[in-house]
Amino acid sequence: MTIHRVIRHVQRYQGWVGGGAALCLTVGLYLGLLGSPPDYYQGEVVRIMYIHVPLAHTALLGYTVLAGGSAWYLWKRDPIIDNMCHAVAALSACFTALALLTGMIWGKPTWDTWWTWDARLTSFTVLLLILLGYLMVRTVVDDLDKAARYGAVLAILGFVDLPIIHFSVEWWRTLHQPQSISMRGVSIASGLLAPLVVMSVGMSLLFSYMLMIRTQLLYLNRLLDAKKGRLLHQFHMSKADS
Amino acid sequence: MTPFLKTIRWILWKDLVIELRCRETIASMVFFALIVILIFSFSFSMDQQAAHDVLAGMIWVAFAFTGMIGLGKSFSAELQNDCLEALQMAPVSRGTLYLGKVAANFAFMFVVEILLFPMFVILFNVDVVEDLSLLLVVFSLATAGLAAVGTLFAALTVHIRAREVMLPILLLPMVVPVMIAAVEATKGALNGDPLSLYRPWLELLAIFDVVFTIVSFWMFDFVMDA
Amino acid sequence: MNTLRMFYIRWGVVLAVAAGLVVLTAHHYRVHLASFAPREVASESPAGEIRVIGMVQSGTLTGDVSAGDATFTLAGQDASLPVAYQGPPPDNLREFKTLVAIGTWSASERVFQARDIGIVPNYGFVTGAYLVGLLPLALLLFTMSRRVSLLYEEMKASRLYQED
Amino acid sequence: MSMTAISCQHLGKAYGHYQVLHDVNLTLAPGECFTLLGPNGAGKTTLLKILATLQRPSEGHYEMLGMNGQTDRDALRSHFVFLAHSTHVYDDLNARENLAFALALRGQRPTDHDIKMALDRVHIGAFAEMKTRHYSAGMKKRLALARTMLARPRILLLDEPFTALDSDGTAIMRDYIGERLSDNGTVIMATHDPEQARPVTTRAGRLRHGTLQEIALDSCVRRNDGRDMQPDDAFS
Repeated sequence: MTIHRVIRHVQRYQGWVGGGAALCLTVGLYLGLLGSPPDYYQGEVVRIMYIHVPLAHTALLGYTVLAGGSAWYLWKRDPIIDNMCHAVAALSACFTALALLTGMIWGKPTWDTWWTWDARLTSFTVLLLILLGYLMVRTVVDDLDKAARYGAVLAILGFVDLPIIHFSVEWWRTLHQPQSISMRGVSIASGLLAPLVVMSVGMSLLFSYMLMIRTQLLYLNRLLDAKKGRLLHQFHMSKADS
Repeated sequence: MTPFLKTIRWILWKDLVIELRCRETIASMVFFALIVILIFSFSFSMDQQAAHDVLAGMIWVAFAFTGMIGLGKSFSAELQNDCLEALQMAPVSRGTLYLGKVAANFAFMFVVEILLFPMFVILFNVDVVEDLSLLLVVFSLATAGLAAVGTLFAALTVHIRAREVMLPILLLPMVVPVMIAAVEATKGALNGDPLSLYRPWLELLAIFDVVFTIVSFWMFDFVMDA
Repeated sequence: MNTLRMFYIRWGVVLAVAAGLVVLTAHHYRVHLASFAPREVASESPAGEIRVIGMVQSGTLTGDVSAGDATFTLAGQDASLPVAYQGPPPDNLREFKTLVAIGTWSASERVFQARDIGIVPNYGFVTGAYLVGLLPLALLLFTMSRRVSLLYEEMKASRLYQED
Repeated sequence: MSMTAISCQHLGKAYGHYQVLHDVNLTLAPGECFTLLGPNGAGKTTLLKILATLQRPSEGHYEMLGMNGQTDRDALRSHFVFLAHSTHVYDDLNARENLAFALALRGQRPTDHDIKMALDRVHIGAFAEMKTRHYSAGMKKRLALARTMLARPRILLLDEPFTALDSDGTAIMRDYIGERLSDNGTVIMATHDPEQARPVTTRAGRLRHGTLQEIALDSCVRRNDGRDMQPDDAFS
């Protein structure tokens, strides 16, 4: 039995990606927690930014990969691409949820509220709902091929919708609550920028590494399933011959 | 008439004839909406001014959920005697089937909205003296948006378990822009604001309609075709 | 090499690095960023540069704040501390404000010589955010990798797959 | 025109765990009627659904009238009719409307006379204006047959064409199949009742656990020795 070409590549390179992620995250955490000065206005709380912003960036990156992968799947119909999309969706949902949670924790000391219907938070919530819908479709559809197609269609539609959602929510917010709570852009001094960049790169690498692992997981599950199916078939055939 | 338009017309004709014979979909949508109105009036004990303020929101909550019923039925009705299979084997492009179904769904939802709007106005004692034609434009644009995405998702959920639950779960997050724009524009039209104030919302609705009709038109291929 | 053993070795290294980072951070905050209450300063007289948390008592703020030269009293729960500030013009210095004064305690003059004023750090939120952000990811990654290793073992055992 | 009407190469279909079809090869010329036999769950309907473009094979490919079954689907669809187990009629339309709609989707516009002729031929002309909700199963099957007649396909895919039909209906169905064959049409018919299919069958095959084996036609008669024939042991 052979392993898919893509999985072979993943096996070869995953160590490098994982190592890079570990290195970047270690350096990033060191810089973020110890090596950078506190912010002039926000003080120590600004350190939450170094975990929150990379999580959010990575979630968006993941969604872009999901939409691209879905289009690719509809074109090529290669199950391995579908495995990749399925893996990306679960991870993106995870990163989106964590970005929302860390955002809430950051919001409490800075805005003095856990939640506000601000444009970014709202569109991230909708994004999370779309991703959860995607994952639900994948679990309730029994036929693998159908699940893959439906999921791909959903992902692409959601990707087209995302900018429209963000735009409309932002517009609606400015209409109803003219900047009562504004997201004051943190003046990014070079001391704050370095850990942010390193953490962002680290998170993207971590995402890629987790993606490689999860794609393998889904692929191997399906491979074993197929093998079991083949054994079942052979069993039937031997019974038919006897 | 081109074969393309003919097919769309035939699908619309078929759905309308069946609906006229049974009156199942529209009747259930209207009754459901009446119950929603009833529950609204219990939940918020409103004077006329308060009702006026939240009327647009209530209207669109009711429309969205009744629309969900109509959309769900549009494809589950095709499951009797596996008629959906016959549609799938029809030698026309999937997009044609999609547009035919969108037309039928739009017709049902729009008729229900026209029936329900006066009830909202009467039951909540709201004075509506303003130009109703603009309101019709708002309704039709927003309904087109709901129907464009909803038809695709109805086709997508028709074969999966728990489709009655899955359709709103998938559809509602996607149509957030439609809901926002529809509520804002309806509010503007009901208040008799100058058009320039809520014109951007109408434009947003129009953009949404165009974008999602085109995208769904392409995507319907992958939903319907094995 | 056994896939599963490799897996545990890898995660051992990750855990060690993580533990090292935690210890380093905790140490850093304890040594450099530990703060005192006014009562502790008065009674213990710690040497070197320290941080004191307290509220600016009303009516005690004198001097020219905008020029970066002021004296005030920092009140804790049951004691207060006279502070003389000299440094860049502070943003946060006003009455009834809880803040951090950074400087040295001169036990002879019974005055805290502050060179900087900071806002009260909120380590709870920071710690919470990092734990919430990183722990689930680590747990997810751990379970996934473990499952993949087990699957490879299963495939090897059933001779479905030969490694190159 | 090519001499093969249908050709399948190495068709396979798996639903997750279970391999339903395995390496199915089949070539049919115009004028042939292939009868697919086999026990329940052998994959007969799956094979027909793949040929009817309702499902995608997981392995292999097939051609009909020289058109690829995966890439030229839209063109292919106007050349065959799949008479499935379910009848594809709308319960709330009457027979005439059902026919008009189904044929309109195929781009055909039969006249009222054509429709009346077809309904008369399957002996339900008297019920043309009745909602098909009130039809019996056999009548719906006849209506589906009338639809097939009007569509005049070059390839007929039949799934259990004789179930629900009485002897009169069976005769009409067989007549129609014979007519298509003499008109150089091609028929694939799945059934577990070889006796009824035998008069029109030119070739036969047996699906078992997803594998297709062609069998000699004679064996259809040979085993007919009076005792009840079990579908499963029909040709073993």
